[in-house]
Amino acid sequence: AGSAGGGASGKVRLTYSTISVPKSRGVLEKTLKDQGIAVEWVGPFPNHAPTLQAVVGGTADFSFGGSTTPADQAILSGADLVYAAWATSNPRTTAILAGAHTGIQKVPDLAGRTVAVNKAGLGEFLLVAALEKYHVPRESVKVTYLNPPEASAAFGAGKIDAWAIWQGFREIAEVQYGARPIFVDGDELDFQIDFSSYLVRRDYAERNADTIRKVISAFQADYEWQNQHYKQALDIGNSVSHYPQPVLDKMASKNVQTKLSLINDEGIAQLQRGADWLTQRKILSGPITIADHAVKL
Amino acid sequence: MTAVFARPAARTRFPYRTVSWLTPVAVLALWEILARTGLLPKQVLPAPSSVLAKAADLIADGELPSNLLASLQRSATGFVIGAILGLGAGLLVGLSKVAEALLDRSIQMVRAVPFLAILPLVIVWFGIGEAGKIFLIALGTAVPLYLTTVLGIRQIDPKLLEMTHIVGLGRAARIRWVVLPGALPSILGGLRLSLTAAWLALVIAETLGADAGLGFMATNAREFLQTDVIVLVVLIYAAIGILCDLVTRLLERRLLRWHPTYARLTA
Amino acid sequence: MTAVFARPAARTRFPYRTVSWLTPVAVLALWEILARTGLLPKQVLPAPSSVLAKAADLIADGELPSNLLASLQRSATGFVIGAILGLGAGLLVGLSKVAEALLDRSIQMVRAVPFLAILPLVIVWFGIGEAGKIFLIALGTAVPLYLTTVLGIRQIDPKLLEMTHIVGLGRAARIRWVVLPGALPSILGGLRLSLTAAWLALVIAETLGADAGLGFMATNAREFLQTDVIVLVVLIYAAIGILCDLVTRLLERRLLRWHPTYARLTA
Amino acid sequence: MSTAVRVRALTKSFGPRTVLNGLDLDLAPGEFVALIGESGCGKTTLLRLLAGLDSADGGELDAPAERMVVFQEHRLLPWRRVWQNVAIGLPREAAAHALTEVGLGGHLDAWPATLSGGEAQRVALARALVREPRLLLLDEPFAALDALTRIKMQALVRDLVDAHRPAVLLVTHDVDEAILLADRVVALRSGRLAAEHRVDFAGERSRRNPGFDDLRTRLLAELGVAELAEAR
Amino acid sequence: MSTAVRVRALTKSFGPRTVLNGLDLDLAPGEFVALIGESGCGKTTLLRLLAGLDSADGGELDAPAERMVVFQEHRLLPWRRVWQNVAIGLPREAAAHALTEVGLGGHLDAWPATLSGGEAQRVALARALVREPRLLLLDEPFAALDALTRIKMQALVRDLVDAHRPAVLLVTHDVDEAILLADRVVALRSGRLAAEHRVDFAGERSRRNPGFDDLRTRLLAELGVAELAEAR
Ligand SMILES: Nc1ncnc2c1ncn2[C@@H]1O[C@H](COP(=O)(O)OP(=O)(O)OP(=O)(O)O)[C@@H](O)[C@H]1O
Ligand SMILES: Nc1ncnc2c1ncn2[C@@H]1O[C@H](COP(=O)(O)OP(=O)(O)OP(=O)(O)O)[C@@H](O)[C@H]1O
Ligand SMILES: [Mg+2]
Ligand SMILES: [Mg+2]
Repeated sequence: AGSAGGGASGKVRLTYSTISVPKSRGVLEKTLKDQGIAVEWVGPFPNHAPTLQAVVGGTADFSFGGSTTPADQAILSGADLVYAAWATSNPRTTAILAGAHTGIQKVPDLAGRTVAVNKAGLGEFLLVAALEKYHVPRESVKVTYLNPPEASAAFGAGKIDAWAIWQGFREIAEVQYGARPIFVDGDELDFQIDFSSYLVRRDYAERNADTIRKVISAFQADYEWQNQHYKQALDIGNSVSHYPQPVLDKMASKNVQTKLSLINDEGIAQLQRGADWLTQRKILSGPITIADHAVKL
Repeated sequence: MTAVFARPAARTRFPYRTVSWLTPVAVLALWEILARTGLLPKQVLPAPSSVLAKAADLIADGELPSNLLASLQRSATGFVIGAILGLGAGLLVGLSKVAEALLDRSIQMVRAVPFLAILPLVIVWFGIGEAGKIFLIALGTAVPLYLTTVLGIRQIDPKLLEMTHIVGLGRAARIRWVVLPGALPSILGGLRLSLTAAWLALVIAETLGADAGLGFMATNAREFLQTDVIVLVVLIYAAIGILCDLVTRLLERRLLRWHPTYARLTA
Repeated sequence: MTAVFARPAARTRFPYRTVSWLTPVAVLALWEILARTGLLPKQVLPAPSSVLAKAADLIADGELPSNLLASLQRSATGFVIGAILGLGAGLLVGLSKVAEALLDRSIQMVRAVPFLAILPLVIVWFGIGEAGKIFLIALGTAVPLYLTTVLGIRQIDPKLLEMTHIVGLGRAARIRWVVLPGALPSILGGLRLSLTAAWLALVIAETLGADAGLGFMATNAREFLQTDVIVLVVLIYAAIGILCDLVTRLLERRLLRWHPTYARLTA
Repeated sequence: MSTAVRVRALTKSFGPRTVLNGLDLDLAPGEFVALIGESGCGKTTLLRLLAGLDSADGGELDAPAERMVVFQEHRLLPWRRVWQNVAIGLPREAAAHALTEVGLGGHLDAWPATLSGGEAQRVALARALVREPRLLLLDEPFAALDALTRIKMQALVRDLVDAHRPAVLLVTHDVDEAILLADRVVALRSGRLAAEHRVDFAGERSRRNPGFDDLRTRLLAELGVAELAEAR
Repeated sequence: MSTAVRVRALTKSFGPRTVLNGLDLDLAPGEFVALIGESGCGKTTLLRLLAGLDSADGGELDAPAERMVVFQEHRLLPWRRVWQNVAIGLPREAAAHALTEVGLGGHLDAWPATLSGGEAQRVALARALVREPRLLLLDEPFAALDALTRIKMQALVRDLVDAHRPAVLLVTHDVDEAILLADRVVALRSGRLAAEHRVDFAGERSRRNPGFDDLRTRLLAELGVAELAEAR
């Protein structure tokens, strides 16, 4: 375990997920090294929450650019973390999929059907928002909580009628099971609920503002590259994910563009809006003021 | 020369029960002190008192009791099914070489496969209802009971089995008179593992379309980094561990009264 | 009247080994047939042949061997540590009422806590390096060995212990001459559980901070829906299960030659 | 006369060691035969074959299915009370009666582990006697008993045998006991029955009877205890 | 003369049942005492107390720490070969020698489970004799032996005792054996030593000696076997 103060300014400990384009390319590491910052990669991690735990516990300095919801809840539970950067993606491809032979065409058709979502994650938010938008009472839908791998099996075996799921799984379901999207985040919702985000410990932020700026700037450069070389970025990831080519092509056609920024007023406002939405629906355990948990650099 | 002098009948006995509770209590106390003095940061490990406060909240709003009840029903059902299967298969394999040849290797294979890996199969076979969860719990329960039943039967003195043969007992009577009682110490040892396995399996079983339960609570707390709930769940599991052990100890004391060693155990 | 006639020395014995491999082979065959005829959808359960093809690929590009090696190192290290701790604690608790009072209840608590639930705590305590993974594997290994060692010691005939007392053996010699050999059937039963537990713990230990290993492979395959790899992992685990059982059976045959029942077992 | 037990050319080996080597034996129904022989000569082995607990390596063997054995060790179930060990399925009264007859009426509800050596042996005897077999195989059933208790038990067995007339094979190391109880005494040596002595001297079975003493001397000589026999 | 064993007012109860009730006993170093008594009268209980395996409920007890016991059951470790069961720490030669003396030189490497009843008992005897204790406690060590083997074992024990002169307490059901071996015969009844007989008749220890026969008759009467004693 690292010291409570965190890494010295000459070194930064970054967490990474199973697929990490910046780490695989090695450019980010070199950029930072040229600026006198050595990168130590910590991981891989399956999702955002444990990286937050690693940051809190002092074995890493940055969380890995994951979902804001667990971060909000961690802060609510007392973790002394602050947002350093946030990102939006366009198009937002998370979707509710209907099974091939279910006859479900639109959201109201979900009434009386079984829909799988991941608990307190993107899928659940999307379903809640969709039902609200189309005035479908939540109780009329049989929501079942499943992690994506099991949901996929259930979907493929016809045990569920619809599935709210994000990129990757979505394309597999479309290619392999003939699933059809009936509600796509970016097309239907004019606001975003959950963002990608980088968090650090508050004391770390106070002492290492410069390092944070440099690290985020390096990430920005990497995202820029990915935006321009989207297909190539997917290919890098596919050395781990091993998606079949049709799935990969389908993903590439979306050409998702990601914009990473240091946390700013707009970011605070958007994150606050998302958090409030979640709090109102009791997905977060209480109200949170993002401005109190963000460092503007 | 050794001298053995008369000792009063009520010589001082080792205060097992008191001492045995001392360690857990001491750990809790130390933990509370460390947390109060700030040596243990709250995010790392919240104080027991704050965890208890959280527990009180969750009890007040009915969440904890309803989660526990949901899990209790599941694990009880799964346990009963698993116990019957484990004991039954164990008896079969322990008593018949043919059954051993037909079943044992497959069981040794199945028991080595992680639950997480077979979840998709469970979904396909059992759907997303209770059946799949109960299947996993039953599987988790059956394995230790199976292994210890076979173990227990192997350790039975063959001379006693010969004797029942001579006395003319049939197969069922032989099981009742010799096999089960002779294997009982081992079976109860397996019960200890099975009882907790029934609860452990919940953590994975309740990722399958559950919206209540102890495992569900644990997963949520983990996803959301609710350290106090995580610790609460750990404490509940620890309490379940103690409870399962106590139940087994009581059974041991009752059912193994005849046993020179077990008769001297303290529950 | 019963008549027992002379039997030639080499009377036909039950072909245990052959039959015991029959079931797994039959299951594989049935599965292949179901998959070929399309009764089993490929996305859910690919045919064994296609899984084997996948395995060949992964072996050819070195991925499978390197993952297995990484896990083997981890589980071997964790197993050795856990086995020593489990056996040691089991001996202590089995032989001393004071040690039992001090340790047993805590162990019963710890063993009931699910790995998944303490994963966040493990990160805090051990970071995400090897230490945390080895800790989990050691914990998983130690528990069954601990329980069965205590069980085995309880089942030792106290008359034999009395005899060693009379013969004047010291504590260490008593352990070597009576306690260990007497508890050995149970300990080997526990070994069976521990060997597989060391591998099972990988699945959870390697979800964090591992970039190689069988558990890592399983997690990734799940995460990216690589059905053939998932099934391959299941088959590897099943093979590990058989292997662990075989190792234990060989040990049983060797170390328990004196035992009237175990001496007759087929490995 | 029909036979209860008929053994022909029985052989049994353990590894390289041939313990029974072409043994012949006949027991008529109701006949009481005592088997003597040196320690380790194969008496228990023969009994186990007759009881159907082991299979022979060669030869022929016929024995009734209703047989009861008193083993050399007591083989009581440690997890059942004394009376249950005798009853095993029969009603408690039957067990209680049998236990009273062997002098253990006061130990009905004791655990086997608390019994003395001789008490355990008597419980095992009661367990065999309470059933009425057609063949009774007794492997040194009185070895752990003091002189008085032994006399009582011998009388008990004699009475039961007279009443139900099973064929009996009694292994014993006590030549007096053999002569006292048996119709015939056979000695096992080198894997077969080396000698056979019918107990048919006139008069009561007591050492005061010269016939008793004569047979006794012959049997002891058979066992190689010539000097002791003469010493007495 | 110093004492090897000194017991005063020893009491021992199992639940409501008082088995030993104010028992006194002295053994001089090198003295050989035979203990007789009815089955279940408490002989083994007394031996266990002397061996330090149980604690008394009252009274005083002094015994040397170097004691060896031959238990009523053989108590061999099933997982060790015969020679190891005798050796337990000592070199193989010592065990081999002792086993040859009890007639089991051919069974050194056998597993205990393959031994006959009498063989196992002799291994247990060898285990005790190979060590040279100051107190030797023997609980019916010859019960499972045939007459000839028994005579040999008795001679063996007698020789060893003569050589090393431990105090010996021998529990036996065989009155002849008691007279043959012991310096003194004591009878246990109702929880105490009811009678004591010094074996000090003149002449050889043989039944032809009237002193032998006289003591024998007295002891059997003691045990309640008056009619048998007379019958012989
Ligand atoms: N399972 C076995 N394996 C090897 N040898 C055996 C086995 N069982 C018995 N023996 C040997 O066979 C011989 C005969 O044994 P058995 O038990 O029949 O003797 P016994 O006549 O009953 O002797 P005792 O009077 O001492 O009880 C013995 O030497 C014994 O060591
Ligand atoms: N642990 C115990 N609990 C209760 N009763 C016991 C226990 N041990 C022995 N007894 C009883 O105490 C009495 C004396 O037993 P002990 O073994 O000393 O007899 P013994 O004189 O050696 O008899 P034997 O000649 O038959 O071996 C017996 O009646 C027995 O049932
Ligand atoms: Mg025998
Ligand atoms: Mg006794």
